[in-house]
Amino acid sequence: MKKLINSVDSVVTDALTGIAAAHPSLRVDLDNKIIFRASGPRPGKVGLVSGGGSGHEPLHGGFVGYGMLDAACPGEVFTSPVPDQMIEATKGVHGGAGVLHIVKNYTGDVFNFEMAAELCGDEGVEVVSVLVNDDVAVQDSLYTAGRRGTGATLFVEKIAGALAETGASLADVARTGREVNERSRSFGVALTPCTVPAAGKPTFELTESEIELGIGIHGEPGRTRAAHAEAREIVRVAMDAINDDLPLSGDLLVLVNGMGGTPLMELYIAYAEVAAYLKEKGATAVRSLVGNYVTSLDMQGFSVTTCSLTEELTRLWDARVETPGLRWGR
Amino acid sequence: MKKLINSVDSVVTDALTGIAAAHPSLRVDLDNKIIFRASGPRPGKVGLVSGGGSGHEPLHGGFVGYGMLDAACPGEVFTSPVPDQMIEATKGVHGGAGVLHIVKNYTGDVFNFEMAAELCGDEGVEVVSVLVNDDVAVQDSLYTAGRRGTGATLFVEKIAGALAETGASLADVARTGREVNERSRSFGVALTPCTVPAAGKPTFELTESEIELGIGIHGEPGRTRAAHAEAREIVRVAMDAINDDLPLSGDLLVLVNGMGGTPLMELYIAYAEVAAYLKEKGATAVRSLVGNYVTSLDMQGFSVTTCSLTEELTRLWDARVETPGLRWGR
Amino acid sequence: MDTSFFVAWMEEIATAVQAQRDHLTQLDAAIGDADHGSNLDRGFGEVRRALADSPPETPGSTLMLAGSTLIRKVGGASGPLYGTAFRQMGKSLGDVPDVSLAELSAALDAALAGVQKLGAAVEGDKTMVDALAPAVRALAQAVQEGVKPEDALSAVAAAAQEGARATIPLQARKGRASYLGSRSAGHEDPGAASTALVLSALRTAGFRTW
Amino acid sequence: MDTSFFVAWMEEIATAVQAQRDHLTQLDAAIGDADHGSNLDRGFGEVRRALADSPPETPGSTLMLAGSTLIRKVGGASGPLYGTAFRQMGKSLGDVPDVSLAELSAALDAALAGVQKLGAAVEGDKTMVDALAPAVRALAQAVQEGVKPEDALSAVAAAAQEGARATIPLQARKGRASYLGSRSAGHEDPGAASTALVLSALRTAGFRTW
Ligand SMILES: Nc1ncnc2c1ncn2[C@@H]1O[C@H](COP(=O)(O)OP(=O)(O)O)[C@@H](O)[C@H]1O
Ligand SMILES: Nc1ncnc2c1ncn2[C@@H]1O[C@H](COP(=O)(O)OP(=O)(O)O)[C@@H](O)[C@H]1O
Ligand SMILES: [Mg+2]
Ligand SMILES: [Mg+2]
Ligand SMILES: [Mg+2]
Ligand SMILES: [Mg+2]
Repeated sequence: MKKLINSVDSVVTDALTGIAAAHPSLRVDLDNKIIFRASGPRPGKVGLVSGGGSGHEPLHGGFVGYGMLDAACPGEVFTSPVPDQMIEATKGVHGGAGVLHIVKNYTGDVFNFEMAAELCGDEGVEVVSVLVNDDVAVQDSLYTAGRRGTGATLFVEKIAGALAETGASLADVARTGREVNERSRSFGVALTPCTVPAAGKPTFELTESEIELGIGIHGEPGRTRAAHAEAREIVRVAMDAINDDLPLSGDLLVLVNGMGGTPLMELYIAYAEVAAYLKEKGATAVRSLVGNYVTSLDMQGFSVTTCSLTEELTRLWDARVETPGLRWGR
Repeated sequence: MKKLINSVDSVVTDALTGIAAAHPSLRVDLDNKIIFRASGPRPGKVGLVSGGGSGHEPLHGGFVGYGMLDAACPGEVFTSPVPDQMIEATKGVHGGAGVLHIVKNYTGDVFNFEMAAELCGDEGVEVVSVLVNDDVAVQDSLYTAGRRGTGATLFVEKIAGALAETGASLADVARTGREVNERSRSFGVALTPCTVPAAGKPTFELTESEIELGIGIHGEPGRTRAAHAEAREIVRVAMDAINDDLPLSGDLLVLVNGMGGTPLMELYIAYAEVAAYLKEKGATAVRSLVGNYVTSLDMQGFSVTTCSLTEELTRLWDARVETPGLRWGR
Repeated sequence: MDTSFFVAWMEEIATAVQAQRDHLTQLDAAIGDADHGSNLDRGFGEVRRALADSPPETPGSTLMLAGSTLIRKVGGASGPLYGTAFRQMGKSLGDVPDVSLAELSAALDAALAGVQKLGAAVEGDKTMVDALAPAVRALAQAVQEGVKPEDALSAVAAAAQEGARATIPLQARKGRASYLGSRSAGHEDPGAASTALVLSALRTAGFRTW
Repeated sequence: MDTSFFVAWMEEIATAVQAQRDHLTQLDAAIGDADHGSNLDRGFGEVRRALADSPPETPGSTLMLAGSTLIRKVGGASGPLYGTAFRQMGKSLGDVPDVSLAELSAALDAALAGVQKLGAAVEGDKTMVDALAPAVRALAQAVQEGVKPEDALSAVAAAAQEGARATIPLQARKGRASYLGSRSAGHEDPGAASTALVLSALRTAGFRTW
């Protein structure tokens, strides 16, 4: 393992130190490992807190700022954060209008956010959670821990965040967050594994001619291993999986997301195939993002996330956002 | 080699197709391989054209838009574009005030841009070139092709682009572009090689315990091979090389740039060390960027670029920019 | 079994988990996300520190402190699960200064109930429950049969180890490994493996303090 | 040497470069950026197409078209350099329908001058000049000694190959390889290697058309 780190044990703290130094718009609580907006909570605005294991940067810390999150809680690499962090974060962003927890559906994240929400409730801070579970590679059944939360997390954070800025109520912000999740689907593919610093070696092994289909964002192998193929074919597998679950039509928001080690050039090649696929189906990507947004350390691969837009969701997507990872609008 | 591509020969065209599909703000001329602003040339504004080999995305196509470039010419992977492209691009952005060519100092780029500039001059379009050569790993002497242009290209494109938007003359835009270059220095480090699609295998070999110091952005090995070390030490080597060439002091603009395959988390770890180093020297990064901006395909590694700011340069850096790769201001 | 026994238990767990850290992480790499060893090592290291910083007065408060520390420091699925397990044991023991085998049995029963309430896993789902549940049964039986404490704890350890090994052929239905579907079969569940370590440490603690 | 000879030359180059594409790219990977083979393969493929599309009437126009095509299609350092070389040869040949060995020698001299004017490389800088310059000298000598055309072209090829091989120990002072400093020594220069292919194709073209 060759990484640009000081030590396996200090990766999260060292990265937070760098984030603090790089972004005057953020305030980093190094003791509690929380990334806040430097401006503090805005009275009357619903606070948005998300978090999860580290290693997915820019998610979530890179999405703290106007129009998105109020705070992010990074755990150790691929390990959900702990309730203490979430409680501190929740109290720190509470502006009197309650706090929304945006939780990716993983057993650990769910357990820890639930505990935190309960304890915050005891202390008089109203907390509502939105669970993100967009990954169609996992069947949501009694035989699994349910669908994983992946790329749609960014959509929920952006759109719920935009609504919160308008002064909407906690119930409304949560309802819209859930609506975004329900309208979103994802599928991921790995060309290579990633290496968790503490593990020191790749999470799985693949030959030069194999890929993993239906991966999550924690370096786990996918549902099936397949032969490497042209971008066109790989994208088709991903898009078919999404389309089989929720037929693609109308106006879409589309994310072609890199897993951390994929060159942007290849992501654009994949996006071209996604656009061609959508055309076939009569759907249109009226909004899109191509880049590394929800990553798995140094993994090479990509995921596609689609969200079926409404007029309101489009307006909220377009609304001003000012975070290290996403920035647009005025 | 395992890449998300359709074929080795179509990577540039396929990526351009994706860029065209993803960014309505851009117009992509697929035949000539040029990325233009969709809005066309603005009468009276100096046009900015840059370009170079592909494989450095988002450079340059991702920097086309308000406040930066008017057009970008991507060549084949790591191969400078051809004069025809540059001539088309130059004519296409000419708004009557002349055109600035921003050229990274590589033999091929220089040759091809020179030929294009000469032919454009023949056709009555005034062209001035700014040569970027910021890489301190190469000695600028009779015994080399001169210093390479690397991370500072982004600074020149942003700052010259901001000045051009104000209606400044070609001579002024060029002068400011050169000033940025003269005030900038870079140094790059590779943890792994990259794989050029047409070559099909990594450009060099490194063991688990070796790194390359003083690399460029084309997958070439560096000036020296060294033992892998902590981020702190590696950053110190890079910063010392910069500081020995142009002592660091005062207000700086700092880019910690990923080579394409480095997780953002590691870039922030490196940034923390850069900030600590600057503090030691009594200098401050008053503006910074951390991320993948000037890449070498899937290489793992990073580069640091510093630019000693003036008030005017800071103002131009802060000015509104709206491109796929950089966006801020109002 | 007095407070020093339970403190010794925590120390033995910390030692065993540290020694098996990479092994646990590699088990997790195969069907999870490669962090189980570092999660528990970090967690039980913190437990050891917490117990040294504020030495507990009863067996129950030892386990409550351990559980809260795990919840506060570990994260992931295993932090809340192990944390809950120890806290439920602690609650079950109450203030008793010296714990009988029957009381320990009831406490382990409470631990299992807590884990199942939180995680909703049943035996056969390929989780830590597959190591914990048979261990709980083994202790209950030992109590009923009135065997010596040493032998009872040996039976607990053996049952947990056997339960962990038996997860190998199973297909996971809870936690991250469930994402793999049938590909999760053929690998030992990391949480079951760590539970076997935790329960084997109970016996080692006995050897050390008795 | 008439137009068909020069068209045959271009075809022979295209064939040789295609066959050696990966070899040239690997030479470039060692001290450059791993594109020389694909650059030239793309370029001479285009030259072949251009000549088929608009068959030239004179040796000079054959080389002018080849040179312009290389400049228009290749990019990098080698596109303008090879393009300039062929264009300068073309200019030097003018309208003559049948080129004598002496005229060819003057044309190659013009090619070298063009390359050196553009690239400012001298012999020993580890560039294509190290293959081209000795070949130019060999042809001049052959013309002076009045040897048969076949032998003259063989001497050209041999001198270029020898020149290319002699770049191996050199430290590069021009082009990308110069960035490597002393690490560029020990590798053959890709442009010198391709120049040897280009000039060897001259001889093959002779065998084919004579
Ligand atoms: N719902 C559940 N019930 C019981 N145990 C579970 C459950 N989900 C996960 N586990 C246990 O947790 C272990 C994984 O722990 P760990 O790797 O530390 O957390 P994470 O899965 O969050 O990375 C699994 O091997 C399994 O034994
Ligand atoms: N200044 C120069 N003069 C002569 N030849 C040069 C010069 N610079 C580079 N070359 C030649 O060009 C070759 C590299 O060509 P190529 O790889 O196609 O272009 P690039 O270096 O732009 O990738 C070198 O091996 C060398 O022979
Ligand atoms: Mg985990
Ligand atoms: Mg090149
Ligand atoms: Mg795990
Ligand atoms: Mg080259």
